[in-house]
Amino acid sequence: MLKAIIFITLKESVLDPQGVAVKNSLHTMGYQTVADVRIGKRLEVVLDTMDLQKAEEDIRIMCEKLLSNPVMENFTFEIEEVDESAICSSNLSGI
Amino acid sequence: MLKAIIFITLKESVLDPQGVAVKNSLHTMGYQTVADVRIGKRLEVVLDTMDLQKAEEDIRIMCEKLLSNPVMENFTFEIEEVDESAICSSNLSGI
Amino acid sequence: MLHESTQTVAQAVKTMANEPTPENIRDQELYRNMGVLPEEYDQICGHLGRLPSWTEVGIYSVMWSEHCSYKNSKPLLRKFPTSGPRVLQGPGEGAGVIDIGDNQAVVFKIESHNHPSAVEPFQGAATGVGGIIRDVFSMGARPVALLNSLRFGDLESPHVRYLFDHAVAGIAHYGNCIGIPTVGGEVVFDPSYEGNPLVNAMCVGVLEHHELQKGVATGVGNPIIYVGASTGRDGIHGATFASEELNEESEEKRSAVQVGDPFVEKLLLEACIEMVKKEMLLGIQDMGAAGLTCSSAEMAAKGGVGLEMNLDLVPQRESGMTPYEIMLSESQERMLLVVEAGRENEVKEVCDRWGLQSAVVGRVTKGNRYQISHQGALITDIPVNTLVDDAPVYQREAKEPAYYAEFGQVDAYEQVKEVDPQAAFYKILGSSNVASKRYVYQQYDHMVRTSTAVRPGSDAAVVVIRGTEKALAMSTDGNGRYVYLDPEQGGRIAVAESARNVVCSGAEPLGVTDCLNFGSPERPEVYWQLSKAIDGMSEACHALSTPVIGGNVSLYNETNGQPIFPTPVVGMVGLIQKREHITTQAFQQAGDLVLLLGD
Amino acid sequence: MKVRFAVPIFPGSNCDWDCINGVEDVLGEEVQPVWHQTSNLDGFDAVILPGGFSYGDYLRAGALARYSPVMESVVNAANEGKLVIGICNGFQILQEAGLLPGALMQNDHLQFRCDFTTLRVENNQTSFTNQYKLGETIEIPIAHGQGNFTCDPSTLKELQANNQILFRYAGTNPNGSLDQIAGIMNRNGNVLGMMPHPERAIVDWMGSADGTRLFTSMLQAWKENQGAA
Ligand SMILES: Nc1ncnc2c1ncn2[C@@H]1O[C@H](COP(=O)(O)OP(=O)(O)O)[C@@H](O)[C@H]1O
Repeated sequence: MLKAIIFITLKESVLDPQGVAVKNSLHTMGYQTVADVRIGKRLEVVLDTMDLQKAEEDIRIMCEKLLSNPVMENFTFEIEEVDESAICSSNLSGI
Repeated sequence: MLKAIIFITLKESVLDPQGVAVKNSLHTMGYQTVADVRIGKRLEVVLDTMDLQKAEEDIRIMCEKLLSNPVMENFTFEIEEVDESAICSSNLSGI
Repeated sequence: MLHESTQTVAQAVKTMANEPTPENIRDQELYRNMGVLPEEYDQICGHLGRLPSWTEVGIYSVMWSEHCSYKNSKPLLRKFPTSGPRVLQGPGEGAGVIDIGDNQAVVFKIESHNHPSAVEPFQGAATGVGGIIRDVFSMGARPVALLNSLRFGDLESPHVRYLFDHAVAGIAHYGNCIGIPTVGGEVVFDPSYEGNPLVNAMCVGVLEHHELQKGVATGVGNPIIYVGASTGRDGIHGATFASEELNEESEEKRSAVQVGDPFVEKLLLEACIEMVKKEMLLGIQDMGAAGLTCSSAEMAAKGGVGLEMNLDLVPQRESGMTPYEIMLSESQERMLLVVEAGRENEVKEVCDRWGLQSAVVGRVTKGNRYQISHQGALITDIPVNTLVDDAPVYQREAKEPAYYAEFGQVDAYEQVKEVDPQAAFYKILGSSNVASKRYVYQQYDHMVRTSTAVRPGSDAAVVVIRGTEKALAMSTDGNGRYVYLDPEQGGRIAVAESARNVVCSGAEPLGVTDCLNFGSPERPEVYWQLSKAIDGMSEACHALSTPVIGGNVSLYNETNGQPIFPTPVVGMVGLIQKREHITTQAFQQAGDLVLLLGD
Repeated sequence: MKVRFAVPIFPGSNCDWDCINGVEDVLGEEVQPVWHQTSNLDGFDAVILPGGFSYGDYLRAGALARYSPVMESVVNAANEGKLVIGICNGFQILQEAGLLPGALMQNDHLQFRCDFTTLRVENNQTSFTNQYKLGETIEIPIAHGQGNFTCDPSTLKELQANNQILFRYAGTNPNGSLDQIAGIMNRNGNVLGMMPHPERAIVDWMGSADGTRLFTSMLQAWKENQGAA
């Protein structure tokens, strides 16, 4: 099995209202050194395959087409090998 | 300046409905090999300090107190050194 | 106009580094990139008495875009009845205003956000809602309800489902978060909207007569105050974008999507209403399409004054923004105020308490010059009235499309006489257009503010006015297919349907706001549809005594050369004098008589 | 004497005035908005944390509001035994502040959901439900995107064993909540958190007036308490 760890971040010039709100709260809590907060996503996608090259291709397309919106987000990913137990037990049966 | 990259993930025992929905969409798109999807957060917190040890302490407390909810989430983080330009220009002034 | 012009020829202004020089712009016709035509460019040179700078061309291009100037639709819009004994404010301000007695008035307006929603449906739809809410509270009103009107392609297509789901979620997100109930609307699916969905949002507010505000700058020396979110590189050229058809390039142009922040808008709303109640404002206008440019220029032109602004004082979210970018940014959740000199601190105090930033960015001046400076240099010097009053107006060619005559020959009965009524009935019930829209409205908080007496699912929504016996009924309606088949008749039908929905809720219709969603007016057939539809709507509005007190025109709704169905959407509001007059759609009890009215 | 209710207003609260108007219209008691920067609630007998999107619901619903100055005094009020109710976003804030157990996750269907729901009153021996019948079903609206109650198994057992679950969804579960939970109380019985909005069901034209008795229950409890003291 392969596991892709995907990071999706907002493009630089896109407003991150959530990040701004969290920064302000951290200031209120006394962390005045916090200069910036940006919030993005981290996805784990487990693939039932061992074909690394195909997996890379697939993940790239998934990112472009579904997981991120290229108009406002960027993505990067890394792929690693994992064993069965990587599938998180709690998600085994669908909803 | 220091930048903390923080990952917040749902605990294994917690069902991730969003992850399941994304998995189903990927199946519909034809990616049958997708065995599991889990969705978490990736935060960047830039600190205006060079004191690594203090930064680590602070970030840990921020994570425990605010950034994650221990009832359902875990966190990890790494801290790196960055220069001024790391402050995403787009968040320069508060709201 | 009695402008006391101090100069006839604009002062020379600075060309920024990295910007084309005025000569380059002229020689290489660079103005075309911003949608400015050669004859329009010549007019600009005439108004300035010299060649315009890059920023100045940008300013003219957005002010003279269809979205801001209605240059293609103005002559047609004049046909609408816009006045009546109860109209306190007709078209021309953020929203129209109608008297509802007891010194109260209702404020409402509908607005499209079609093109942004095609590119980023969640944010596009959300910011559409945010924009229309600002239009209403910039009139001094407390927003009390939201409605929307949506058109998407066939739900079989995954991309359409994506657009639909995300647009609905975006509308829900903004309205739910800011705490204004979304009480009604409509959704229609048809292949003609496949690549160009329609997202129209309407907001209704209530005010006391003396609270009515205007977007006008008055009083030489008075400060211009910027309030709300910082300016970033969001949606630059959105107004021009909204006036062009969608194509592959649009995605590129829309480099920075506008992201809405309903949380900040909630703070902005409360702060502005507080300033209205405290009678602090002389003028207030939302920075919507074409942002700082449109709001400041319109306020000055309306006030018959000039204006000077220093862009260094504008709160900025990103470093290194050029004047062009600052002037044209469409960052959300921003408002421009004019107050009496000396009251700057009162504004700051209110804003500080709500956690909002505010900054004095300029002053009202004598004359008619629109003078903008940046880092110590004058970068714009324009006679402000030429931006607003002298926008070009085009009488387009209208031509009856071939299909219209063709369809006229068809015997409709012949077409359906073989159809099995029972099978047809099931087919109709099973269609997505007739199906319950619960999937949509259960995502909207339609009860917040605890005033919603008739929730989505009936003919019109009803919202009670606290402290009185009165209530307001409201509805949005339109049928692109009817208008396509017969624009004039379809136009009448749209108004009549809305009026019926309002009347069936127990209300007397008060007035109309409309959103005209059409293809490119440069196509004679489309222009004909537009013109005929307006004829029909005007006639119905006259007949029903429901003046059009505001609206919005969205043209160039096409994908790859295919126009959408011509889709005027009518938003109507009616007044219910007593709560006990509220009626709903449902049968009440067994044994009740069922009557059929009309023919 | 009248009960004095405080309704804290956070930036982004939007059911604040619904609660204030509701208490005024239905109970005729004293009620006052309290700005989130106030850190003293000594003059009040009870607190209603209203619904809405405090701080935009950014990060997690309720997470940022929890650090507003007013929350310190809400925690104090709760510890002093005053009645505290958190509705919707108020519930989320109470959990983030540690006054109630568990967490409220995103609805299992991922959508915001606004609708009337049927609740079953699971315990009527409390300061919040003494005017209801045990097992009675009532109609109260919900409006939330994150109302999916979750907690670890031992916490759930405790909630069940101590009768701390006051309301369950009696019809379809609208959000995936564990054990159909719609509202829970703390161990002491003076802090209630619930996702449904009782203040949206206090007059018939709203579609239901079943929420009224939640407020009259509080009034009753307060009076008894005054009598006892
Ligand atoms: N986009 C929407 N937003 C909110 N409510 C909607 C929306 N679409 C439909 N509704 C509600 O669903 C109900 C039925 O809508 P619709 O099928 O268009 O009926 P009608 O033909 O009576 O207008 C109406 O009460 C309407 O307000």
